[in-house]
Amino acid sequence: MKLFDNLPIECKARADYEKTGQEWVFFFKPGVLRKAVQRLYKDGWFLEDLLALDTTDGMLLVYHFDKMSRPGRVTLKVLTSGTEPKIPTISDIYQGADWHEREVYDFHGVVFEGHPNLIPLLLPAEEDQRIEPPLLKTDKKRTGLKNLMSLYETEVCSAAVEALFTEEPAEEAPAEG
Amino acid sequence: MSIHPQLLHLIIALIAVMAWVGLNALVLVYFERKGAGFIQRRPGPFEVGPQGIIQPLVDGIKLMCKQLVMPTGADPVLFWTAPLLSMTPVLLLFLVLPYGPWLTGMQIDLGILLILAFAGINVLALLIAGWSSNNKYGLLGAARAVAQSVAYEIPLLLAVLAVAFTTGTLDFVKITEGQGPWPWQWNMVYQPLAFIIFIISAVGECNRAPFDLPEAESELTAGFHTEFSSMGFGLFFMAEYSYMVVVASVASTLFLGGYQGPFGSDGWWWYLPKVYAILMFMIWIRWTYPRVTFVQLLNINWKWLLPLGTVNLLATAFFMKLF
Amino acid sequence: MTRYPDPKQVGGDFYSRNFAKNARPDTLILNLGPQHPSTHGVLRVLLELDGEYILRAEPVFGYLHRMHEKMGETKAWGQFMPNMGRVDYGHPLSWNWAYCGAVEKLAGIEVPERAEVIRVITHEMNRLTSHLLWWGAYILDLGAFTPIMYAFDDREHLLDLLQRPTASRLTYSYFRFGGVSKDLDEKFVEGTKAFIARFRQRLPMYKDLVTDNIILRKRVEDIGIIDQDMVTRYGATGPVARGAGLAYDLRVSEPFGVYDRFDFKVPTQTTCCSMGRYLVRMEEMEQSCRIIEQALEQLPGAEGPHLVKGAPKPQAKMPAGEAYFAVEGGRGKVGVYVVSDGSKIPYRVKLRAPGFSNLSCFAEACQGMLLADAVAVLGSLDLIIPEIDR
Amino acid sequence: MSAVKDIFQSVKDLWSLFVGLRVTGKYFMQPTLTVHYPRETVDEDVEQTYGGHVELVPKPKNPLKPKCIGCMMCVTNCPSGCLTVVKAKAPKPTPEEEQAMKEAEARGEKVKKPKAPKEPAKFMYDYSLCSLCGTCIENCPVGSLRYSNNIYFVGTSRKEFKLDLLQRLQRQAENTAKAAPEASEPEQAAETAKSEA
Repeated sequence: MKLFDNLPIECKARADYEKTGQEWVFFFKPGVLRKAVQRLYKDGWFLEDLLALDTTDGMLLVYHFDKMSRPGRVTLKVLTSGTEPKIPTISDIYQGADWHEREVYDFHGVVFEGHPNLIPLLLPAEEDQRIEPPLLKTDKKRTGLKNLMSLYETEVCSAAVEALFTEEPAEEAPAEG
Repeated sequence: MSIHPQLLHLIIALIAVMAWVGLNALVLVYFERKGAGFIQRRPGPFEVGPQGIIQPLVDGIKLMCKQLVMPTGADPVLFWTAPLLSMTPVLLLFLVLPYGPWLTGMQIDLGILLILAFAGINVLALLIAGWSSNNKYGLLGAARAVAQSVAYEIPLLLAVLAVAFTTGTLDFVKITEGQGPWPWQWNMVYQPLAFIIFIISAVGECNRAPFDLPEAESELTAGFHTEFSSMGFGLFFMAEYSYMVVVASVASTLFLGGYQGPFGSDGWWWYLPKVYAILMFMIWIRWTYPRVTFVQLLNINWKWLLPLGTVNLLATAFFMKLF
Repeated sequence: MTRYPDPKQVGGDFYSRNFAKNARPDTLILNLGPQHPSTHGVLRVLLELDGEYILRAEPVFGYLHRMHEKMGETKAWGQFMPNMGRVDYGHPLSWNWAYCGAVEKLAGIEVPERAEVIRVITHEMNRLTSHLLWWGAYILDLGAFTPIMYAFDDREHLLDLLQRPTASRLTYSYFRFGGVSKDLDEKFVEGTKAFIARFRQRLPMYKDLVTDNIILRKRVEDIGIIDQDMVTRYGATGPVARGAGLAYDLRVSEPFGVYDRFDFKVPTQTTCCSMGRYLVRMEEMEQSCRIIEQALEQLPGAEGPHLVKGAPKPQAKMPAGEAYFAVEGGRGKVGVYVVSDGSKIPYRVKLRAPGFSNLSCFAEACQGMLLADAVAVLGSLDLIIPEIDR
Repeated sequence: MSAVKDIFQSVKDLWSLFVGLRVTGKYFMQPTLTVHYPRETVDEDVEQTYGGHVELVPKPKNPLKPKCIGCMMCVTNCPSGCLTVVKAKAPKPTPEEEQAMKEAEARGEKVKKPKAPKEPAKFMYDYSLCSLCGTCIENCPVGSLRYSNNIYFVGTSRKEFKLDLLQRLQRQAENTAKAAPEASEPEQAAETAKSEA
């Protein structure tokens, strides 16, 4: 997997496909996401889905990409702020991401910067009927990334990401804005 | 006070026609539903009456009992005129149809012309219905109805004209008499192309599947009569079936020898089976084919039926001159 | 005196207003749905029409939204299983399988061989019911009423067979973590063999009545072009991708279960149009028959119980971690992504619905088409609204 | 050449219309397939494998009592919350027993309290909530639950879908007892199922 070689990768890890259904897991900073996605598009990958994960370390955006010509799944993970999640849109690269992003906006309140039409998709749309993002966890249920997933076999990994997955609780979310 | 005998005759004929139109609609609805049922391997109406035979009547009563609803923003005058305008001309059309040697409401020289003229009013009814109901589906349906009916009237006319050329008259009775009682003496044999064009255009003119675009329910929900309820819808419904009967009757008169039977056994008993055979065929194709798109519908008309009809007419004229 | 309401006050709902902002002058904005005969449930498509030509389209949905993902976060792992039958009423077993597969990956549960073969058989039979339902409904959209009855005649036979092991007729909840809930019996095997023989004879009739029909062919050929680039950009899968010439079938390209044992073809069409997608599905039905036949032959030799010993109880805890599992459903790639924090309730369940991505192609594919063609394209995408809304 | 080909293709296309008519015409002649409900019923095979609402399985020796031991496994595992089971309470001790218990207590012995019988006092089931997933059936340790094959179950109000399964079991047992002398075994089972509906 040499697709992102010149990009500033936060973390690059090889996961066990048999156990997790993913082949490669990448951590990116929000600013690098669009470049990475553009490379994926040029290489013929398609966006499977896009979801947000509400953790104590912040809002984790998970992008699943797959390729039609061969098995294997690439997961891009981007950590943003948990209180005011913001991330650049990729809906101009993958038009299919348009609805996925609106869905995440509905469910988790993540704002996609540059999205052309960020209106509710599945939840009530009228201004007076809108509801709080329903998939945000309560403080009691919310837990840290290290309790949810492992880093797998890392090849490159920044200290900030590694700190998230060490046993000692990380002081603060490192990847802001 | 004395009534002119011809007027009396006309009044009686009108009353008879009204009864006949109603009866026909009921019978046809029943046949349609039963036919659809058997084609789809289910019994069709079954519960009301033996074999569900009075189901259409009960449905009619139900329709009459329903509330008349008019949408907001609809034009009230035109909205209620439309169904009436659709139904009334049909009654006139039945007057000139020759059911038997002595069973013609009104024998006039220009019978076919009368039918073609009055059938045109239906277009107006559909247009008004669609436009006045303040519904976008209705409007689209109305636009389709106008374009379709106008287009299909032309090949219909061409096919009729071809027959009129061969017989030299526009009077139904004379055209009937011009043919013999046996199938090889019918106009269908001499004018096969005209017959085919007539049947196709007739299906188009009646807005029947596969040409039921003005009311294509998978595209326009119900087209021009989307907003009509109760008898407003009922009248459109009856008018549609009555038009079917009219075109089938005209077809059997023009092409299938009308009421003529072998060995002088002329009468409506020969006429009705022919009419109903054509109607059954129309029902059969309705439950077999998918619907065409509007562009294709007009293409069939302008690119196939119209040239073919013209060629047929010219050839007929040529041969008539020749022999 | 005006009887007509002021256009400024008509307004419409949020989406209508939002859509109308970009409308050109002298165009008609039409709401196709949510209650419309050919949108299969409660899909609504906002159309900007010039005459009958579509300038712009925007699907609006969510009328059937049930928040399955939230339900997943409130119920125990096993208790969420019945929801999987309700996401997609057309092909529920693929959702069953996707969720079970994801949890099995997460917890490392081995599935016995017999269970795998049973899964393949029932999954493929369910695919047949799904395609038959689509076929009937699609032809209904195109204005022919009869074929849906013939399709349902066959479908009823399949439902009668499937109700034996699954005890349901539509919304199956049959798969369990580590197998299936009930073994197949002898009558099921015999009945399925008889059905396949019967169905093989019915397929030519379908072809005669519908596929070869000139009206249908003229209706669906060359409309709704979705080519390979669009497929990639929108993430469309299943028959939509295969109709664009991409031989992308998870049963072959990323084999799950025991699909790698069977010999079958992945039908593709290169026309990219609605007819291509139609033909792909028709051929898929034949291929499903082949898979079922082969699987039935393998069934007696398959070892193990139908459910693994010590299968987790509904309230069991799952180890922490994440897992993604995708199967090839009737409409495309059905994916389930689960995240566990080690408790008995999932931390996050994400459902990847194929119809969601397939429908997103529609707005681009239908530009410049006729209204009637829009209906034909919508049908050819094989939409199941509950799955899109989740 | 292409013109000839075109004509040939057009003829073939038009012929497809007649092929379609032949198919529907053929089926028009064939008998209908649908089951005409009040007069006909579905095949017994289909009815017997139908998974209707949940019902209790009687004890083999006593058809009036369910196998249920009141362990509440079904209620805990049910995803829809459609089952309500109330355990049977311990019988109130008679005065003599109470006396004996007091005496035992006074003697400092272990008090023998009457035990609650392992059976449900109440087994309520709300069919309108049930998702028919079979979780309760699989998780019942004694196999006291099963799908009924009550295929013609209809109701006009929500109340009719709140079933008292214990009562239903007793009714079933009575019907079986009544029908037993006349009907043979399998018929009678089907009949009870129908009369239940």
